[in-house]
Amino acid sequence: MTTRPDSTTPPAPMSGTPEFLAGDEYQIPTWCVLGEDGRPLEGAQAPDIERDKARRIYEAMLATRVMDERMMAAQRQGRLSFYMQCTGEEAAVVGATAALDDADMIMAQYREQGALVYRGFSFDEFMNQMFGNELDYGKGRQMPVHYGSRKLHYMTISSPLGTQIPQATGYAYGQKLAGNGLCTLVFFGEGAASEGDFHAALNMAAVHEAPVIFFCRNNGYAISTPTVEQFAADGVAPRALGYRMHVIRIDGNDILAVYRATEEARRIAVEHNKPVLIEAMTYRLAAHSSSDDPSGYRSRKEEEAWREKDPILRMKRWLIERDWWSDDEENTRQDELRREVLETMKRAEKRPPSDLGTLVSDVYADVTPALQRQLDALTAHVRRYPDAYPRGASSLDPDVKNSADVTTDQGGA
Amino acid sequence: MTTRPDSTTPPAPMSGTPEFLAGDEYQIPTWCVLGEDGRPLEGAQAPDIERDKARRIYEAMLATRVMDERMMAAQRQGRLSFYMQCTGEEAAVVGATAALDDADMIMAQYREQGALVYRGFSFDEFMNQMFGNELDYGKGRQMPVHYGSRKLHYMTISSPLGTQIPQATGYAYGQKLAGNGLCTLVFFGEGAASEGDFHAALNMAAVHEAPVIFFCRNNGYAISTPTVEQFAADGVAPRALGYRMHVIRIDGNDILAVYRATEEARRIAVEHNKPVLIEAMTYRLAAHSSSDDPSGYRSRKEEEAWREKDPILRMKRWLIERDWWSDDEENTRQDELRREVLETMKRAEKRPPSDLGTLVSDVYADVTPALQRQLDALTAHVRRYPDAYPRGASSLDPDVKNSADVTTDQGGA
Amino acid sequence: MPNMNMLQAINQALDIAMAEDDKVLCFGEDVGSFGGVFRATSHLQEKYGHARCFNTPIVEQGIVGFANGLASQGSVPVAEIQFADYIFPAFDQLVNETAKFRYRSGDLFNVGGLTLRAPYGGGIAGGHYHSQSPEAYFAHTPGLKIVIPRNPYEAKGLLLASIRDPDPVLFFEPKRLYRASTGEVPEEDYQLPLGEAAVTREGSDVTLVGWGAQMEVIERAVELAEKDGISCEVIDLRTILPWDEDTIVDSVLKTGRLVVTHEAPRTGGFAGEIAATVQERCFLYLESPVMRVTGLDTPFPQTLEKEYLPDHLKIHEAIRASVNF
Amino acid sequence: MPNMNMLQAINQALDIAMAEDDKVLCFGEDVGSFGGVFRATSHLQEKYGHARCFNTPIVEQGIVGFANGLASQGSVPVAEIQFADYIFPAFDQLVNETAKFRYRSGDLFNVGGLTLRAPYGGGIAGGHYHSQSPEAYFAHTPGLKIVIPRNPYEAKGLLLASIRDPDPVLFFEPKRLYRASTGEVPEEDYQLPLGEAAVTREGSDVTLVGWGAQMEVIERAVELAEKDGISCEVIDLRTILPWDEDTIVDSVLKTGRLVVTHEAPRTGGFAGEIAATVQERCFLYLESPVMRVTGLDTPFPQTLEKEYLPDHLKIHEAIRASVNF
Ligand SMILES: Cc1ncc(C[n+]2csc(CCOP(=O)(O)OP(=O)(O)O)c2C)c(N)n1
Ligand SMILES: Cc1ncc(C[n+]2csc(CCOP(=O)(O)OP(=O)(O)O)c2C)c(N)n1
Ligand SMILES: [Mg+2]
Ligand SMILES: [Mg+2]
Repeated sequence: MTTRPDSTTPPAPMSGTPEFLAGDEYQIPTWCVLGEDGRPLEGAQAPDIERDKARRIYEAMLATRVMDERMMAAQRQGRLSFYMQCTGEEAAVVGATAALDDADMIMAQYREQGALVYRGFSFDEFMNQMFGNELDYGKGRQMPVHYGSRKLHYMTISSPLGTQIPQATGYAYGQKLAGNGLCTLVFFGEGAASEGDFHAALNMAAVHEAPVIFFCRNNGYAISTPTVEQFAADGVAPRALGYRMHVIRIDGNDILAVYRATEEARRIAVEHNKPVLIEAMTYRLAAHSSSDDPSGYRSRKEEEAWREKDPILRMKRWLIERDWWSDDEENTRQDELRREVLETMKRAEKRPPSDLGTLVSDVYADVTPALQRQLDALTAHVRRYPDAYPRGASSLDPDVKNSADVTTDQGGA
Repeated sequence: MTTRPDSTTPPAPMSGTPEFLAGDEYQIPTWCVLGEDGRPLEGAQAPDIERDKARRIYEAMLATRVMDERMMAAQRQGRLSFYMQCTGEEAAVVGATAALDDADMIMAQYREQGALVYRGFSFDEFMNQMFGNELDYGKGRQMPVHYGSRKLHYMTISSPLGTQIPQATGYAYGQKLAGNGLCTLVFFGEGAASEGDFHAALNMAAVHEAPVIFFCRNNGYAISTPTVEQFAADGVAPRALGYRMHVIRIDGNDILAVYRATEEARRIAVEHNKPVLIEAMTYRLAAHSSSDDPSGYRSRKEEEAWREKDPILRMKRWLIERDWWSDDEENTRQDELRREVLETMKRAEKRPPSDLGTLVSDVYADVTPALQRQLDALTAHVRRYPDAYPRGASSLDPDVKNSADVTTDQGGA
Repeated sequence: MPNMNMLQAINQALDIAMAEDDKVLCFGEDVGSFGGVFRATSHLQEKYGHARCFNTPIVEQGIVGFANGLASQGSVPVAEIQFADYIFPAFDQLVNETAKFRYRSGDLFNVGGLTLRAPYGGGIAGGHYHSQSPEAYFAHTPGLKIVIPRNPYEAKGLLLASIRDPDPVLFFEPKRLYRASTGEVPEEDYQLPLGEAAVTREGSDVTLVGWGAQMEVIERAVELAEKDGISCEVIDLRTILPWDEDTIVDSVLKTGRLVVTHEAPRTGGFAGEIAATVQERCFLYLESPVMRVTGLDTPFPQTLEKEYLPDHLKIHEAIRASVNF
Repeated sequence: MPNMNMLQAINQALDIAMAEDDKVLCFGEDVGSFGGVFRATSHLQEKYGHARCFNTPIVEQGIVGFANGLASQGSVPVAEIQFADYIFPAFDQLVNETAKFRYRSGDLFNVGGLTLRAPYGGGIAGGHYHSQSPEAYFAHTPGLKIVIPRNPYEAKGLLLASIRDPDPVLFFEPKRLYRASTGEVPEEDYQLPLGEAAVTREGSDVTLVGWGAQMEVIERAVELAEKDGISCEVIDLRTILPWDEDTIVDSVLKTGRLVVTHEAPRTGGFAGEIAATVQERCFLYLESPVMRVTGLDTPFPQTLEKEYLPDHLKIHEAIRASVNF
């Protein structure tokens, strides 16, 4: 019988006047390692990152930046329906990923393509998803940027905000039971942290001791809403005190701080089965998405100030300082990346979409009789009007276009 | 244009090693005024309560206790379908209510009948609700103990946990706009505080500066679940730090602490339009409800220890000490109250239920044509089989029992 | 009469309601100074102040819980859910609370002042989560009203009526019409009745029923059918709950045939309710079964959206099947 | 074969599933050492340990979110929602997440291991919030399966099948039968098929369709009808989604008449879907309209519960009306 700890022993009382805490008794500082000049700060404990790993991280950040720029341009040209950039947050996303075991599960919000780049998702794989072609793992069913990879342990993105947070708690709990020494890291924005699912996730993780790292990208905005209208508190970090959870706030544009803090969080999670909250202070340098124009809600001046703090620039300075990178290499690599992005984009654009049958598969493990009837009716309909449905028609045998086998059953089709 | 406060100024950084807070940096003490012997603690600031008010409070606590005992007995006799006791938490509930303006809105969970007793809800009014008779304000539509009173500013109880918490934030925001100097106090259990609605409510209240008092009755259990399985943290109070909200933890069995803290919370809420969280440490002395048997999940010993801390006993000692109450008075009053409860119960039991038409009224402001058709069909049906529907039939004209005007339309009936 | 699009009409309705009654409040995610991601609430914060038009944190259950509380207090909240796909975190507040508030309290308290606006529906390449049509989920919930406009004129008049209606209203706005649908809209205040369907075209061979963006699609199908010599009666349901059975029944008693269309999946969709009711009330008059032209029983897709949607060709086929049964 | 009640049968199914596969976990509010407020999970924590059977905090959205994550990881969560009336805070996790998990990822990930149990339905004087029958809310959601047993034997076999099914299942348990319904139940492991309705009585004049606790009510009505000389065919739908159209259509093609009953409100209830489908597929064979005997279009009441419920008398009247149309 588990009983309440305070059930027989009275709480230690305090008398005097009623003293209200005002909610900001505990200031949570921001941990930082790398100065903006690329030099480690005095006394800061830098992580132990070797040359190859440092270059892998940097190249992932660079590739993410280049892809983002190109794809936003493609969206502007009307080649792509929608896009979202990671720009400005590459250190937070790639740094956290690099500090994990590659087999740890990552559950992301939508702005974390850098994690996939780091783990080796190819440009082809990105493009296939964005153009929703027949090679897209998601079979063209979701909007661009909703990636997923089973082999890279990256959960398929879902648009509803916050839903992945309690899922991460559950996933991590399963990992603990499986005893495989792995953990889950879940990314979310400071806006998504307002959802009820956030509270559920952190409380359950603390109670059930799940090895999960809650990684909050506090990038200052949720679409147009600044953090002062998202919460009255000093960020998201103080909430950990309400769950008795380990927490740290870090400079999210500082690759070394992100890496080191996540590495340590992972140790706490995996060795002690304790959840950890990390709040990475960063800035969304680009628009919220291709549908957004930030000039309506924030100043150029503010954006400029943050562009100075560009995490890629900061890491480059550190690498160059150590002779692990050079401007020449940078130029070559950028050119290569741009070329690759363009080439893979062209390939992906040209591929046909998934066939008509993918409209009804995967709803259930097996296609139900009713769904098969709906597909049959739809197939007949598309054959009757192939010009009206070029995508669906292209996946059907072209010589049946004028088939007489047309049913008038409109069963859902 | 509202911008992020930390958008142009960089966060004050900290270097060294990454230091994780462990979540219990800030211990929140329990504020207390009255010792268990009924004497104020050394140095404790007692509230300014006059004799009449003190007696009004005490009598409300007593009446609540007596009604609870009698109604639970009535439930055991099969006279009532369901009951829930406030027993052990009368100081928390009545004390908080007494510190408010009688026109402040109270939104309760279900165990706060003491608040209604204090404000003058009569035993008849209680009984009419519990027996769901024609005089029940709720027209017999809800289970027993789901009271509501417009004139006493007590929102009708709803069973789903936590839903009233964001509603209280909204109600209080409306009061602020109305500029009437009133606030809202919302009661909830420590179990309900796990719901997503709790997070929503506190965050929105802090951001939008609503004059609302979040009053958590931490009574140790949510049905069978002890607090250690509800949250890992030291209670609910530390969550306020995550919202930058005023907070205090009090001994919920100490009427003076409850009163004084709520009084002060009300001042903060109404004068500064700031929400406040109060966590009252108390104990549910009775079973969760008439359907529950706590022996399956907690020990007699634990219950006995808390019976020693009975809030009514403690207040009585204080009153007797000041000569504001006596054992004789206590006996007389208890007898009176018991008699009143029994008499009003008998009256209420005998009254007929609301008429058949109340099945379809109040779904919308006006009965829709479709609902009228459903009611007409049902009325005809009940007239055809009056014995099968004694309640419904009794509300219809008895001499139409054998009417031939029977439709066979089963429209929803 | 000025010509405007549906967003402008909605913005005007909100403006009129806020100007007239200072109990009216507009809030939601990005609704404040930005004016909402679709700009339906543009300039309202400027005009009426932060206290009456504001951003909320991202928590739909909180937005609706807060709105319920406000409405019960006597305010008139017009809350926005950024996309109807994100209304589900608020489902409990809507179904267990909003819908039952008046009933459970015996009319001591009510949240009739509440209006919840949300853009809904497909056709914008939005995939699963920017395309859903959730009206049928709420249509099973007595106590709620559900209203859907088909064009700017209707949007303004129905929204004003919804805000002032004594019952809580879910107002779903067909987002693919936001800018695409334009028309003449009077500048002044006017209301269109809730709970009444509108016969938008009279005919004798078959009745077509739809709502929102499907009304345009039906029009295209009807043009094809009229070329076949089929005379179509077209009805915009406008209010999904409580719905106007009589107008539809009267039409079917005349035409003997009915085709109902919506974007949401077929199973459990509101067309089923209409078909069930009509076969009951018009049994001896039906010349062919009530036909449903709907979305597939799948999540809303992305690249094959065109194939998924109940378009004019599918409706035209259904009309022919209904007439040639 | 031992005689047991429905709770014992459910408890046995959970015990068998947990003994067989250590990936199976049971959790929910008060589910741990207490064994659930109805005691469906009694002794499971004792037998299988805290890690596999435990209490959760009171947060339904978290319970289902957590279960979704666990299932996607490869575990087999059997989560409990204490009353079906409290499933709505989890609506988003169920409708936007559980239901679409496999589809949106192109089958990279799925939550097929998930089973969600919840007591549902009226008849226990539970008022608005301990009586609801929410199956139709979920029946509009492709990707979910919905299963409802009518007696202990069915409960055990269907629950074991649900836990092992490759798709997520909502398993609604008619709580007024928990102790009231008893019967012989084999001790051993067995499964009953999902997606298949059961003809529980053959007849020729009229078909009756229901599920869960309504099956008992139908039986009482049928006894009355048989005394009138009406031969009834009775079908337990068992799986609400995806539902077994063919068994019902075949029966109606034979009898020409159909009465469908459920406790939930009429408008938007699942009887509407059945009626819509049957009138479409059996149009030329129907002798009378499909009739629905359901709850009223109101919240679930308390003192007038008897009047509200679709009982044997109302069903008997509907059978007569159907036959004498
Ligand atoms: C449940 C839900 N509500 C609303 C939205 C619409 N929406 C998409 S992104 C977004 C802002 C999210 O902000 P934040 O979490 O800070 O992430 P960021 O975009 O800054 O990375 C909103 C409101 C959504 N996707 N899901
Ligand atoms: C949303 C919801 N989930 C579950 C329940 C069932 N339930 C009723 S009371 C209760 C325990 C509440 O505990 P707490 O909030 O601590 O209040 P207490 O009973 O201790 O006063 C539960 C789980 C409910 N009413 N609503
Ligand atoms: Mg953000
Ligand atoms: Mg409690």
